Amino acid sequence: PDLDKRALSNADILRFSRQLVLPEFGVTGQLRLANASVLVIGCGGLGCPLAQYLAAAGIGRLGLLDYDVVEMSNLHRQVLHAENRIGTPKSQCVAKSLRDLNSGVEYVPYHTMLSPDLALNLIQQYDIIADCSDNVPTRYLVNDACVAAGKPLVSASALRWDGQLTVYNYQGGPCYRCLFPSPPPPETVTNCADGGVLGMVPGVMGCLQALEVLKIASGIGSSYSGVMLMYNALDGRFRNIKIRAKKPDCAACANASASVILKDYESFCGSSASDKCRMLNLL
Amino acid sequence: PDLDKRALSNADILRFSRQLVLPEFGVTGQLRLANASVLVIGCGGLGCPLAQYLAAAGIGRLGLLDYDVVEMSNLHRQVLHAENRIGTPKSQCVAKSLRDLNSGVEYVPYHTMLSPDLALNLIQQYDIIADCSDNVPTRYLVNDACVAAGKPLVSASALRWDGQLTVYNYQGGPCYRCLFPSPPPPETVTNCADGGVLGMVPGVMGCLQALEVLKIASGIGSSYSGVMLMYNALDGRFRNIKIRAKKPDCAACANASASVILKDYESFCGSSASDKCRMLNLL
Amino acid sequence: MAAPVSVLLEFGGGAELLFDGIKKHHVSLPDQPNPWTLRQLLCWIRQNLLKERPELFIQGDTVRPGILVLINDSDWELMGELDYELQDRDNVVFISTLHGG
Amino acid sequence: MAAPVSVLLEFGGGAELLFDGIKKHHVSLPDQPNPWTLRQLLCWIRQNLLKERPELFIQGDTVRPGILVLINDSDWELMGELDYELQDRDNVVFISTLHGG
Ligand SMILES: [Zn+2]
Ligand SMILES: [Zn+2]
Repeated sequence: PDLDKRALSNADILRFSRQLVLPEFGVTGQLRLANASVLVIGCGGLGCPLAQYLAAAGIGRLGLLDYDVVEMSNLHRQVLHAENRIGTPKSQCVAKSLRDLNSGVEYVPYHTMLSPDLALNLIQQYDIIADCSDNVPTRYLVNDACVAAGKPLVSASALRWDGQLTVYNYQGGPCYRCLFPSPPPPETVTNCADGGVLGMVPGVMGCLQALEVLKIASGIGSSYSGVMLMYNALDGRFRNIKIRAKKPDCAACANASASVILKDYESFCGSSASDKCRMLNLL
Repeated sequence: PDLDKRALSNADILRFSRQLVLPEFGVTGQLRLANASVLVIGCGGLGCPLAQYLAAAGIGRLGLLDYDVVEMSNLHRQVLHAENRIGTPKSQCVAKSLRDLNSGVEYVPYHTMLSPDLALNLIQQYDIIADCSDNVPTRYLVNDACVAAGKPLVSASALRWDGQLTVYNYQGGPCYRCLFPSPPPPETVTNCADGGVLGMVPGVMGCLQALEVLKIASGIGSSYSGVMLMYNALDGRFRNIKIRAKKPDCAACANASASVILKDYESFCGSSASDKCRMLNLL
Repeated sequence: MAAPVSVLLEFGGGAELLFDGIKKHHVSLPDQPNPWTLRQLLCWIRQNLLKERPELFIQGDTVRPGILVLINDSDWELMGELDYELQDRDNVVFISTLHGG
Repeated sequence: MAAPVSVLLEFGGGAELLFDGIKKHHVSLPDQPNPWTLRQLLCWIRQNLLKERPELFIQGDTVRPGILVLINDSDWELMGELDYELQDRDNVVFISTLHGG
C-alpha cells in the first residue's frame, strides 16, 4: 500500500518539533520523509545506525534486508542487536528494536540474501536504496538493480579505521560501475572479519548515510553525488573528493534496463556474497 | 572499586574479535579500554550515540549524568530512549538500554544536575570526561572541574545542521576557557529547542566523540587536541581547524586547582543550565 | 600603494543568520595605501555586510565572545588577531560556537 | 629540461599496507627532459616504493581495479589519467575502495 500522509498530527508536531523548526526542512520536509520508503541492504555495522536515525527522524517505510543472524562478534558495532538475541535474524531484530523508538514507522524485515532474481522487483518498491552491505558481489548487484530501476543509491562502507560514502545514480550522476567498471581482484578484497573494523567508524558513516537519505527524501538534495567522502579515524580527517561524471560507455548506465542485471555476481567478482567462510577460518 | 581487568576471556575475544585484529588497538588497547572509566555529561542527542558505541566497544565503566526525564521531543535524536519510557530519567534509561547490548560494562546513572558542589568530586572519579551537555553554564563548569582535576575533556556540540568537536585539557593542550575566556552574551546563545537540530548531526558528532574517547583510553591519543573539527550537514563538509595553544593567562589553566571552580555559573554566563523555560515557551 | 585585496569571507555555526543566511561572501576590498588589517576588515564588514543587530557580531572593536575567527583554517590568535595583515585570496571564517547536545 | 618535481604521494583505504603501512611519502622525482606523466610515476613507484606483491597495486601499465587515483582531490579520470603531466607540489592519492559494512 502506498504511503499517503497528508498532514502532521499533534503528536508528530511534538515529536519532531526540533527538526520542524529548521527552515530547510520544516513541515514540507517532514511530510516528504513520512511519505518516503527506504530499503536498507545489510543490517550490520552501517545498517544499524542508519536505520536507527531514519526511524527516529520519521521515515515512512523502512525495508530491512539481511540474510544473517546475530552473532556475538557483531555486538561491538551493530548496536541495535543484543546479547539475548544471538541467533535471531538481524532484519527482524532491527525492526523489533526500532518499534520501541518510533512505532509510527512501517518496518518490513526481509530475512534473505539479495539475489539477482529478487533485487529488481524489491528495489522498485522503494524510493531510495541504502547500500550497507559487506561484500563486492552484493555491491555490484545493488548498483545494477538501482540503475535498472532508476533509484538513487546512497552507498557507504567501512573497514579498519577508514570509511567512504557517496551517492550513485542520482540526478544524472555516476553509478558504481561508472567508477569501478571491473571488480577488484578477489585477493585484494579485505572484509571486516579479516581486516577488522572499529565500531565507531561504521557508526559515523551510517549516521552520515542516514543524513544523505534524509536530504534526498525531503527534497534538499545530496552533497555527495559525484563527490566521495573519505574518512580516516586514526588521523581524524575527512576529505571530499570530486569523482568522475556518468560514463557514456558504462555497462550499466549505457543500457539502464533489467538486462543489465547479471545472472551470477559471485562469479563476476570471483568472491562470495557471504563472509562466513573467512570468518570461520579466522576463529 | 577500581577496575582491574588483567586478561581477556574467551567470550571477550569472540565479542571484540573485529577490533582486536586492528594492530593499532589489539589486546593492549582492549585491556586499557576495559580498565577505563568515562563520565558522560548529558544523556541526550550526543550522549546517546556516545554511550552506545563506548558500551559496545567494551569500556570498563560508564558514568551517565542527566537531570532530565525523557520527553517525546527527544525521540527524533536521542536514540536510546523509547516511547514507553517518556517521563523516566534519561540516565537510567540509557543504562537500561545498554545493559542489553553489553552487560559487561559497569553503568553508573546519576539523575542530577551537575552543580559546582558536585562536579570536582565526581570528575575526579573518572579517567575521561565527555561533555555532551546542552548549555553554556554547564560547559564552563565541566571545563573548570576538568582543569582542576587534570582530566581530558572530549567536547562535542550540535545545533541545526552544524557540529563541533575538540579535546580540551589533554597533553598540554588548551582548555575551553583558553579558547573562550568570556561567555557569549546570553542573547546570542541558541539552544536546540529554539534553533532546532537535525538528529543525525548529534549522531555523527557523538560517534566521533566516542571514537576520540576510545583513542585516548586505549593509548592511541587524540587527533583533536588543539584542533577543532567543524561539520556542516547541509554542504556535507568537515573542516579541521588549528586552534590556539594553552594560554598562560587563562583563568582556569593559570591556577589549575579547586579554586578555579566558581560558585555560580548561571550568573557568570547570564543564562540557565536548563533549557526547560525556553522549551515551554516554544510549545 | 597596496595592491587590491580579494578575500573569501565565510560565516557559520549560526553567524550566517546575521548576513541574510548567506555563508560565503567573495569580497574585493578597496585600494588603500597600507595593507588591510583584520581590524579594518571588521569595520568594513560592519559598514557593508551587517544587516541588523551589529552588537550580536561586533562588540567594541573586535568580535563578540563566542565567535571563533579563522584565517586560512587557523585560529586568528595564532596569526596576530586584529593586527593581522590580509593577503590577497585569504579565507577568513567567523564561526559561532555551538552549545547544544 | 623540465624543472625537478616534488610530489606528495598518499596511500589509504588499505593500499598503504603495500608500502610498509606508511601513508604519506614526500617524493622528489629525478630531472628528465620531458614532464613526468602519471604513467611514468607508476613505474617509478613500482621500482622505488613497492616492497612486495606489486600485482596487488599495478596491473599492466595502470593501477589494479578497485584503487581510486586522486590528483589534488579530483578523480584522475577528470585529469587525463595516465597522460596527466605532474606539476611541482601535486598531491597524488591512491585509495583502495572499501566494501565492509
Ligand atoms: Zn554507470
Ligand atoms: Zn585554559
